[in-house]
This record gives sequence, structure tokens and C-alpha cells, in this order.
Amino acid sequence: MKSYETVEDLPDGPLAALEAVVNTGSWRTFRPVIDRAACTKCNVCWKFCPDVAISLDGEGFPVVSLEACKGCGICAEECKPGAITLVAEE
Amino acid sequence: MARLTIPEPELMRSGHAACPGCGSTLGMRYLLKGLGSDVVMTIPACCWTVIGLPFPYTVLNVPMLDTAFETTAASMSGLRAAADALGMKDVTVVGWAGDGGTADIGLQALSGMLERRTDGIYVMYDNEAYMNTGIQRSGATPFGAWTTTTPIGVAGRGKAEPKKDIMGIVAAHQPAYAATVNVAFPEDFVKKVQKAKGIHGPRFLHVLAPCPPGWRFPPEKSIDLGRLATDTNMFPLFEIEGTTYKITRKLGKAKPVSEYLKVQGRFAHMTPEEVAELQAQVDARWKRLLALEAIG
Amino acid sequence: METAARFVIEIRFHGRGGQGAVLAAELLAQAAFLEGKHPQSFPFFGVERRGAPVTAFSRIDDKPIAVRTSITDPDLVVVLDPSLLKAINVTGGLKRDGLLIANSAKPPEELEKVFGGRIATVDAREIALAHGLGSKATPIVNTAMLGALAQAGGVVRLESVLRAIEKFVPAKRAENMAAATDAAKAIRFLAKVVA
Amino acid sequence: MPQVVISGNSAQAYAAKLARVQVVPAYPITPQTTIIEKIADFVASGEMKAQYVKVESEHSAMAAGISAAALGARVYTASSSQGLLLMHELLHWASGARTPIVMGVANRAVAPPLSIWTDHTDTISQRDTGWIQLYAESGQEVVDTVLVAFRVAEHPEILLPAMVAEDGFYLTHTVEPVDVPTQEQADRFLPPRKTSGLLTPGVAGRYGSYIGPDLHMEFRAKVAEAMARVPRIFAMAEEEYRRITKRDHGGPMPLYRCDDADAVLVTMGTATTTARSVVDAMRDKGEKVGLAKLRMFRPFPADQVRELASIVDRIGILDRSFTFGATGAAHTEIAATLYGSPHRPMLRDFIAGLGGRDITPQTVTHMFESLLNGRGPEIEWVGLKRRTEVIGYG
Repeated sequence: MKSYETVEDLPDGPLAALEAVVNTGSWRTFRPVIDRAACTKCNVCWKFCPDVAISLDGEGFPVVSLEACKGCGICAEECKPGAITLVAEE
Repeated sequence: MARLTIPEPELMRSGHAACPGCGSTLGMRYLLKGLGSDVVMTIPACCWTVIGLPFPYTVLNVPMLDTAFETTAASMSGLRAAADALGMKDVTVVGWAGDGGTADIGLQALSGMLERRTDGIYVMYDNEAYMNTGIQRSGATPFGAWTTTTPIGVAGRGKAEPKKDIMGIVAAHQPAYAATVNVAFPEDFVKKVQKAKGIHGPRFLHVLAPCPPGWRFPPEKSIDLGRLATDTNMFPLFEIEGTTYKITRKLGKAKPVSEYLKVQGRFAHMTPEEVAELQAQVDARWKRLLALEAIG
Repeated sequence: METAARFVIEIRFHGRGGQGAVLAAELLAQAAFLEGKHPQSFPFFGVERRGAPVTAFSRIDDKPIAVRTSITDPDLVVVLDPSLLKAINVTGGLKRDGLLIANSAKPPEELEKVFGGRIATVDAREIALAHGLGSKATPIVNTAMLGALAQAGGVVRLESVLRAIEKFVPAKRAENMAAATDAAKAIRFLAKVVA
Repeated sequence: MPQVVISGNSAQAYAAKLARVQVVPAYPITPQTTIIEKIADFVASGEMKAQYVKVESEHSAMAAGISAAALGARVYTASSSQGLLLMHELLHWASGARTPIVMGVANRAVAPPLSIWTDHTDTISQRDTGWIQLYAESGQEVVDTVLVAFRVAEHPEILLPAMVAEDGFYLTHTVEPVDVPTQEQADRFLPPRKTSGLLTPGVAGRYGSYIGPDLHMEFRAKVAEAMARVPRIFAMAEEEYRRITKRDHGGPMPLYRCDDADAVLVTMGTATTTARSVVDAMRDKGEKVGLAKLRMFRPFPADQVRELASIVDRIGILDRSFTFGATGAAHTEIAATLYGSPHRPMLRDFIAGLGGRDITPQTVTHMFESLLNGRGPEIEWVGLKRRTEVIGYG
């Protein structure tokens, strides 16, 4: 994806096309930790994540991207089996 | 692993600038899961102007055209006309705007677009105030709610007027399809989006988008609150096709509105009498909705 | 006659949305004004989102402030959120003999890799939570940091900070005043003297 | 060349048809309405394959035009007076978004007092919006200038919207013989617009994002640079149009009998025609006067104005609008342009024809005589009544 080094590279009008590289992970003060033993792979956490920070690995376990997660806590709140706990960032 | 209950492909990426727990990002995520990628979207000044990230970044995998605050629906008509002129037959033209941008400043353009039967889907994500400018009341703010322009004081008791009945206004235009959707019910949300996509003509979706900083509740409660909004009949889920109504979620007995209010700081000041007034408004609207459905 | 020494002091606040960085700058202006000085405080508006980096500025002088531009080489940088020390270049432009005051549980020596000049730290988060200011997720540390700033000297007296809090802080005035007082006591300066 | 007797408004509609415009957002307002009515007929009869978008306000007309152009379609719309003012927010938007929309503007006074009659207050008040502004004197000039406007607006070095203004009633509703180019000529001159590709369905890309202080100025500078290139591209376009149709209208500010003139009057729009006849009449009586027709107001033709100042030392400006607290806009611009010029002609600002007040040969003759004898104020509201004779509207 072309980035804009000089003004000449800029398009005529504000056409933005670059993928987001903003690391919103630094916003959080708590991060979700998933206890795989308790996790039933029901993908509810994946479904309700506002930041698309949870992906599902080959076995169907949720994996949290620490670049994206803002620590809102919805996944922990909605996790029926209570397999997700919020841990304070150091 | 349990089967996914909504489509897997993500057309909204991570890294957007929404507040933690923002309901509107789930709304965008489910909308695009339902529509797929053959979309061109236009958005006015609203939270998403900022959420979608500044130049040179974009956080959606579909094209997005910024437009002026009042013009979402007119911008849609222009996109549809151009798409038809340029032979982009299958593209779905989508407008994505906030409650203020739709029910207040953009209402005239919305009415024009519905009346001229523009073939597109206008989606209003409703966080119930002008949130991007810092929580000022809009026509869609619920009765009694605190905002920075409806403060609480000796002479201020939050919003004095009931929430503007946007679906009622839209229904008056006999849309090809209109529906309320709630991020707490993703399956229903996506199903209605897919249904809307299959219908031609002017379509409208009213999305409830819980807003932690604006409604004053902890971010992890967004989904709980979404459920409570519907289950207390504050935000009923229903569809309209032409003039026929169909309620898509009916509980035996609705929960009291107070259950929904108590989790939110914006209602913390409400006296029992004020809660009762809101409950009466909600009950009246629910009764009318049942009646409208009964007409068939 | 001594040339008109440059008495103006320029301060940059770094925080995250919801932590009160902008209010900190404004309170500092109120405090300076109470001491008969000429203050000027302003935020840099960007993406004001809970958690997103926010910057605010203050100028304090003995005569009316003569400029209206952003502050690029501050005398003092006040960092309300320790995670910002890694996330963004908080000390950009900070004068060589300037002072970095950071809300951090660590001693100032541990921040020497961040800035080569004078450093002070105070665990404002701990102090704020002890006085019930904000939540664990978003502690409100602005008044504590102003107390620490007063202690650093040369800007405003602690007493003016307390009076400003009393007059202008919308809620929990007593707790905020206590937090400022505690932070003034708890601030730790870099032991070695910097050239 | 098929000569037809048509109005200025019809000339706008013919030009839109010939340009194979693809999207026409339409909203009525006197005196522009018969443009969009004529286009509606063209579309209904199948002569014009445009998407006719029946909007509910001028504000929405421009919004729909911008989004259609952003997706890549060729867009034409039209408005007047209050409607143009309602569009103001989006006129800025259209130039910032580099959408090459062409708009016909039927000049009309601005209320209150409410007036459906002509003057230039509406388009002049929009001179800062980043639109190219061209003023036409005749139906012929309208049809030719709208086609040239599309060619310039869509040029990759320009990509700016353009207004082609015509005086209400004195031109919009005045029928006269016009040599309408053939479709073949129009196609040769104006190829189809290649889609801008700014927005492509299914492809990530956001058009119009917000930008902080770090890059906003650079995008505004790009608009300024594009506007500065207009004169060169406009000259090229008019030259090619002349090759194809044998007609051109003399560039940004064509001169008439100015070489040995003692006094020249600068005019815009239909007053030009009348002034030209007064020049001939006074020349016949030995008065050496001339005329400068200010066709392009944005970008302002500074070179041509300095050139004029080098050959004549008395210049009168007929402003058919007035900027309260200052002078007429054309006068202000000409005075500013001449500040740096070695030539310092006497300048006079004549405010005339507001609210449709007729600019008669006598009015123009008075202006020339005032220039020649050097008497009279620097700014003069010509023909301002003392005794009000309100015409009965019975």
C-alpha cells in the first residue's frame, strides 16, 4: 500500500486507502485472559468484540490480539462459562 | 467448536478509534457481514467520521464517501444515480449516519430520498445524542435522559420531550423495507440486513448503539444494556414492509423500564414519578405497535 | 538593566481521554491567576476518545502572554498516564534543563532512558484511588499531578493549586485537594544533579 | 450548423444534453426552472440518457451531484439566488472534493426585498468557494461555454467545479438565434468522462476523511494550484472548440475598441451587449471609448486587467452587485490587481441594474461621460431613484 512521502504523492482530494496501523491496544488498562480449560469454544466473545480483536484458532479457541483490544471487558461479561478474566496491565 | 451464528468474514478491521465498548462498531460490523463487499457507503459528520480514522487510513474494506451533515440521504441518491449511469448494477448504496444526523438535521433529505424511492439502505446508528461533539441532546434522546444540553438542576430534569419516533416517520413514507435492529441480537440483526439487501427500493434500518461514555455505564455492559433495551420495550424489534408491521421479538411479559435505567448514569437523577412517566410512554408505544401489527 | 529575562514558563500535559489532562491545564491557569500571574492554557484537540492520547498546554508569565501558538520546547512535561512514556514521544522538545514529572510507581532513576534531564515521579494513580478519584480502569490523577507540579517549584505554590481545586473542580473537592497535598509530599526527584 | 431560436435556459439544457451528462439533480427556482424542465423533456423523450434525480432542495441537489461525481459520473445541475446560497456549504465541498460538476446559474437578486429579477449578488457572493465562474452574454455564449466548462473542469490538471452564469430574464428567458453544435461536434470536443476511480465498490478507500493541522493546508494548496492552472487550460479548450465549431468568445476578458480608447467600461453578463452598442454610437460621434467584457470572474484574469491598464487611463467598472462595507466586487478585484501594476488608470465603480433594474443605453452613456469628464464619485449607484414610482402590479 503506497504511503505518502511527499506532497506530490498526495491524491488531488483526501482519498484515504491505507490500512489502519493505529495500535489501540495501548488504550486499555485491563486485558482479557482466556482460560482454555473453561472455554467451551462457543465463539460468543468473538461475536461481541467491538474491536474485532478476537480471532478463532484452528481448534476454535478464541485468541485476543493485544494490538487491537481496548480492554472494554464485553467478552468477559458475555462469556457464559466465565472463562475470561480481566487482568490489570502492569 | 460451536457453529458460527453470523457470517465469518470481517469487512471492518481493528484499529478504529471508537471508545471501548462502543455499540456502533458492532453495528457496522454486523451490517457489513450482512451486506458483503459489493457496497458503496456514504457517511455524514458523526462519531464514525472519527472512528473511521483520519487520512490516510481507512478501517472498512468497502468504499466510504464523507458527506455534509444534512446530506446522507441526498448523497445516497447521487450514488445510486451514478451507479445506474455507470452500469454498477449490483452495488448496494448504503448511508450510515447517527441519530442527530438522521432525525434532526438530515430529516428533510431522508424524507426526499424515501419519497423519490431511491434504491438504497439508509442505516441510522442510534446512540441517542450528539456523541461525537460530546453528548448533546438530539431528537432521539430518550425522555428524562441527562445530556450536556439537558443538565440536571433546579430548573433542569434531563430531556423533557419523548424520543422522536423515527420509525413512525419512516413508515409514513411506506418504505420498501424498514426494521429496528439491536447489536445485542446479532443473529436477528444480520438476518434483517440480508433481507433488506434482497429488496429493491428505499430501505431503512434503525440500529440501537449503546454508548458507554454517553449513557454513563461501564463499557463491559454494552450488550447487557442492549438486551434490556429491547426486553423492557424501550427499543422493540420489528419490521415494516410497505404498510405491514411484524414484531420480531415478543416476550411474555416485558421487564420494567427501571431495570434498564438503573444501570445508566444518564437516568440516575430520575424520580419514581419520572420513571413512571417514561414507563407509561413505553407502554403506550408498545400497545400502538401491537395494534399496527394487528392491522396486518 | 538586566535584559527582560524570559520568565514565561511553558508546560505540556500528556494524558489519555477521560483522565482530566485538559482540566489539569485549566486548573493550573486558575492557580497561577490566583497568584497574580498571567496564565494561558489550551488543549490540542484530536481524537478525544476514552483512552486515546490527549495533549494540553499551559503558559505562565509575569506579564500578559504575547503569543498564541502551540508549545514545542516546554520547560516542564507532566505525564498523567505511565503507558504514554512508551506509546508516544512525551519528552519531544523538552528543554535540556527541563523537568519531566511522570505519574509512575517507579523511582525517577528508572526513567533516565526516557529523558536525560531532570526527572520526578509520583504514584498519582495510587493516591487518586486512595481518595476514590475515578476507577481502577480510569483513575482521575490530574489534581494529584498538579500537587506534584507545585512541589517541583518555580511554577505555582501548592496553596494556589488547592484554592483553584476548591473553586473550580466540579465534584469531590475535598478528595481532590487531599490528593494534591499527598502527591506534593510523595513526589520523588532524581538524586543526581543534572548539569 | 442548425440555427434555432432558443432561450438562454434552453441553451444550458442543450449543452447538458450534448455533453452526454449522466446525472442531473434537479430542483426548481425562478428563473432557472426552465433549464431543468427542458432537461426533463430531453430525458423523457429519450434524447438524453441521464439519471434525473428529483431532489427536495438545492442543498440536496449539490450533495447528490457531489456523490455522483465522486463515483465517476458527469454531473450537471442548475440554480439561482436563494437556492445557490442554500448550496453554499456544498459549493465549498464540491471544490474540496475535486468533483468537476458544471452548474448553470440563472443570476437573480438576493432577498430581502424578495426579487425574482436579475443581478449578480448570488454568484458574486460565492466567489470564494473554489468554483470556476464564467459569465455569458448570449445564448450562443451559454451553449458554447457550458461545453468548454466541462472540458476545463474535468481536465486532470484542474478537477474543479464550474459555474456558467446568465442574467435572469434578460438572457434566461430571452429567445434569440443560436448555432447549436451537432452531437458529433460535441463528442469530438468533449469525450466521455473517464470514471475518477475515487470510489470503487468492494474496494477499501475513504474519500473526504478528516485531517489534522498536519496536512489540511497541503490539500487546500492543491485546490489553489489547480485554480491557477485554469487560464492555460481554458485557453487550450477554447482554441480546440474554435477549431471544431469556428467559434470562440475571446478568452477571460475580450476587449472591444480599446486600443486608442480614452475610457473603457468593464461589464459582465447582458449589460455587455448594450454597452457595446453605446461604444459604437459614441465612437460615431468621435468619443473614443471601449469595452472590456469580464467573462471569467474566477480565476480573476489579472494579466488581462494589467494589460488593459497599460493602454487606457480611465476604467469604469459596472458592478451588478455590491459588497456592503466595501465596493463592487469587480472594482475591488481590479483595484487590487492594479496595485502592483506600473499603470495607474483612474478607476470608477458604477453600481447598476440591481434587482433587475434595466441597464439602458442612457445608463451606459452616463457612465462613459462621467469617465470622460472625470467628475462624479469613485463609487456611484447609477440611476438611484429619489422619487419612488412603484409600478403597480395590478
